[in-house]
Amino acid sequence: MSHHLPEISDEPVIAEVIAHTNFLVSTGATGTRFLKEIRDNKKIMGLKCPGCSKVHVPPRLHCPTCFVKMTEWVELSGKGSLTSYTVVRYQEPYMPKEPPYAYGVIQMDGADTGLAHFLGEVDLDKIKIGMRLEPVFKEEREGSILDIDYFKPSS
Amino acid sequence: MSTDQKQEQEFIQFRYPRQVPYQHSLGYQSKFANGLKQGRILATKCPVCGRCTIPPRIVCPFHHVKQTEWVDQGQRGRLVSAFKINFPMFDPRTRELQSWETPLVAVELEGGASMDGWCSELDTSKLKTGMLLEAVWRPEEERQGRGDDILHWKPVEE
Amino acid sequence: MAGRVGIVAVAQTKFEERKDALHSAELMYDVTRDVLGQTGLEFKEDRTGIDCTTVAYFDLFGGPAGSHMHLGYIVGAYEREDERVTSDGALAVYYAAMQILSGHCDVVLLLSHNKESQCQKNQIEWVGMDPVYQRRVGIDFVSAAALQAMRYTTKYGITPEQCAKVVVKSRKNAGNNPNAMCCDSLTVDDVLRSAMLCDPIRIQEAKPVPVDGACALILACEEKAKKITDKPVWITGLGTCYDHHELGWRELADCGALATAAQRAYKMAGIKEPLKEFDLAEVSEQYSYQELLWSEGLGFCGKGEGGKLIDSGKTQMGGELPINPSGGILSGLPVCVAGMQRVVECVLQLRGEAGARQVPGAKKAVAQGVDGPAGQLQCVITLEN
Amino acid sequence: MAERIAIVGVGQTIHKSRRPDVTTAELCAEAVEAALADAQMTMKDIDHVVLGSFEVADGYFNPDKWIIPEIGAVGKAGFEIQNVGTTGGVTAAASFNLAATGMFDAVLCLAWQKMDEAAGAFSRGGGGANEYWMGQFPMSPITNFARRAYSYIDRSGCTEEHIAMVRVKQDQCAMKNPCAQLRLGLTIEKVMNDVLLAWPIRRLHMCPTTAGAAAVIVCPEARAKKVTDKPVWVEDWFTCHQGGALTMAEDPTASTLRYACDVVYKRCGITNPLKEIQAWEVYEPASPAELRWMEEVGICDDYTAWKLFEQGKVGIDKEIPFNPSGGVTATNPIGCTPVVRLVEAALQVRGDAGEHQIPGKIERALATGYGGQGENVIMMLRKTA
Repeated sequence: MSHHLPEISDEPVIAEVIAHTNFLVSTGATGTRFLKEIRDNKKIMGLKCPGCSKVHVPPRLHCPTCFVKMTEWVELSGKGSLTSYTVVRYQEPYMPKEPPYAYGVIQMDGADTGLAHFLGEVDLDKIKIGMRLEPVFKEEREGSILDIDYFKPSS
Repeated sequence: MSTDQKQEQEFIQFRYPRQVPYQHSLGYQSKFANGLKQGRILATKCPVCGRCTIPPRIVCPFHHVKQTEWVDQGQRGRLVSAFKINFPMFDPRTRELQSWETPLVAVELEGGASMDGWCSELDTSKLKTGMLLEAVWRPEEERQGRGDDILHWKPVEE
Repeated sequence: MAGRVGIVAVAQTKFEERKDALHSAELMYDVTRDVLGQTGLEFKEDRTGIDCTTVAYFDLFGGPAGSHMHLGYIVGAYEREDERVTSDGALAVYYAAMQILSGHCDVVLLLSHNKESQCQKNQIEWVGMDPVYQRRVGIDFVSAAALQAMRYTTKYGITPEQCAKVVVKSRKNAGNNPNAMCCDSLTVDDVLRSAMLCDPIRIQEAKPVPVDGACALILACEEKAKKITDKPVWITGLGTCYDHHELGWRELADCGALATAAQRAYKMAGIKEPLKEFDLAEVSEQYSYQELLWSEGLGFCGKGEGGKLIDSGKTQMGGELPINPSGGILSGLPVCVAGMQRVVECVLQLRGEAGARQVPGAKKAVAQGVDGPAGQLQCVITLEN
Repeated sequence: MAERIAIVGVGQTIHKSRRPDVTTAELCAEAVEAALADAQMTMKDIDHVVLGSFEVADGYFNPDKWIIPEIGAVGKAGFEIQNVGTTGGVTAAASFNLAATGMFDAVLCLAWQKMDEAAGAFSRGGGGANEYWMGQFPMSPITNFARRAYSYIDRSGCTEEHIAMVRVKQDQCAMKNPCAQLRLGLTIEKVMNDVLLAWPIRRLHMCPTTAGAAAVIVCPEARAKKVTDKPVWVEDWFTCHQGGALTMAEDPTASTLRYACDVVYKRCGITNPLKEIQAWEVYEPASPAELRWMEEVGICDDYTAWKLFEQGKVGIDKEIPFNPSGGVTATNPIGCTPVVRLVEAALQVRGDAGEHQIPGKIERALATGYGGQGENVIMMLRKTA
């Protein structure tokens, strides 16, 4: 072993690494039922809690308040009111649309919870909380929440 | 169709393919990376117990004193373990599944530190614990200051 | 419950946009040596030193699996009790206090570190949204906060000027804090002229990204705290609470989870009139509107009165209850470290060691940490000297 | 200890390789439902939750936020913990600490992993603090345990057949456990002819990937006695992390198990572990690891455990009832696995393990969690208070 080798630099190194992932997501029996109704029948369904009678959209298996299984499906018109919105003006690779675009929280008639989704066919400067909305479905649907293209103002 | 496949089709599943970039500052480890580029293996040495470690450490885990001394570990070492990976695994560099021909070895270096590496001897039955190995480096222009700058470890006669 | 929990030492790094020359381990090492040096404690097996290290860290910010698990030895935790909290740093303080109140440990070293410069914050936080609905449409923590801000400001008529005032106050306070990253003096107009990020949040109204830094504390049981230091700061109240995850399932304009967490902490501490009783508050406002909304949740004013509160000047330095004398998160703190650093700042204030940002004669303080989209998980810690 | 604590309810899912019928959150709810039913409690009785998952393998950032509503925990106090393989162990330790403060009536500890969704999770495994160096080699739990087993064989003189005996014993136990994932009816011959992954590790020697969740409910003494007539007392626990102190290349047999056990045995007054502990649920991610772990927990001398298998001394109704549930080579929802060990150990103490119940009185049971390259969590359970 040599002890007379030249000095090695202390210069800081930054290592560039890319993490590749490809995670699968199960929507489960409840999610599948909800998404299939949208895909096959353009219907938005909610789940009603047998305990507190609240209707949940999007659905989940258990009522968050009562922790009981919800099994009663309720069909909704899809129409609803806007409870909040925002216009996204920055870009990230995971965004399904080119900014600027708008998200809204839509409280559907007959539901006790809101659904967060895109707003479309609306002037981004003229969105108002409380405005009436209805869903616009995609022509080709794959069984995802994106089968609803966006919510547009309705009369 | 098996029941399993039927079940898979019944429920909607989808994927989120992503590539998320990270930039890691090597900080105190930088000297180690810079050394590899020049074909040298450096390790930190604990001033209390004299233990040399690779990858380099900021403190000795046993004595909790800051490691400031760097020691050249030489080019030779003794084999600790060796086996082939007989199944396809992700190549951390290319992100692709690939099979691995060369045995993966752990080497205890002359300077006392231990490190991972590949072995040039493909027949694992010829590899014995304690045998002497020597580092074979990539050409200097191909080195990136990473662990695989050492192409493989080659058994040498004693 | 076995007595009180005291904080006997605190340390923090300077917070900077990038610390490129330093490995995360070096940030941890520096703050650890600092608190150990202040107390003369070391890691010991026989209950005469540090019994346990608890680290708050978000693994995904480090990249590979278990990126922080491999750092334990750096702080001296090799073959020692060594625990984790993967939530905001304030929750780690909460948990470390529980470790002592349980009698399982007497002295706990608490650490949080984060180098936002080495990763993409938004891309990581986006994966924190539910995968089937909200994540699929691309909602991340920024747009989630914006949806909350829009609902809150619209419902209660909070004006853009009132929100902008929060930023102006934070940056001004940060000027007194040598560890703060952003201490440029801004006016309300400057803030309102900055580009819109995600309506109604403007770029200057959001936490700067990236920020690198770390902080550490040592907590001890009452008996030992008194021996270790003559200036212990006591944890008097602790509370946490989860809210709904789906944004559409909450009343975004009211922070029910924070109100509950605060009630839990205040009940324990015997606090009845927070605005009067506390001398300062360090809150976790990643966006300007949050300081106003969190003020309501913490009971400093009534529902919808956050705007009036900032207008009143009560929350400025010299006011009745200065909020974020340190400059807060809007002046630049990494996520996860942020909540723990709130507590660190309160401790400095209660020890009278806060320098130019000192609130004179501070005796009682409250620190708040948030985690998750739009403040889904809330943590409140009350402190007293 | 401020308060003595006991486990009053345990629950786990039936572990499977794939669960497309449920979301991760719904999978968690199954375990919570089971634990509540076991304790004859409802979610209203729970006032604190601690959630744990190995996020990098889950693909979520802070998944607790999404899971909270599904398990009916909105409004509860809580936080999340993640620490790779020992996640469940640290989560359990946190629930013990919280219950022991006496501030909460019932603490729910929940851990899960849905590994059928985790494709690609390990493409960066083994990185840790050494992201730069280790990341260049295709390291994985398989190569880690191949290296361990290589050195074990090298030092102990055991053969591949002995390791196959371990695997067959594990399978014989799993065959009696309805919740176990792999129940294969193995013979030594089948194991010896299995696909070789990395000598001496065969596919059957490694833990499978599992979708599963497990939960336990912990109460302070007074409450526990009201809830159940079969409380399982938590005598002691210790979380010990090697913290990246040694890599596999430096010491392929390094583990903190021996140290952690020594600490806990000393505190519990145990001098002859094999005699004083009647049930063992030890996290062995690969069948050869079980040999080394048996030595480290103090059952036999270094490098002699294989002889016990040769002599046929290990099994549910044998001298050494090691991993009667079938262990981790049968079921491994990683971050959740330590909680599965805890659930199984508690069932043994209660005498409720069914077909895989160890005959005779179980006074003490030991459960452990393992992670990374040598991290360990020890949980000691007892029948009498």
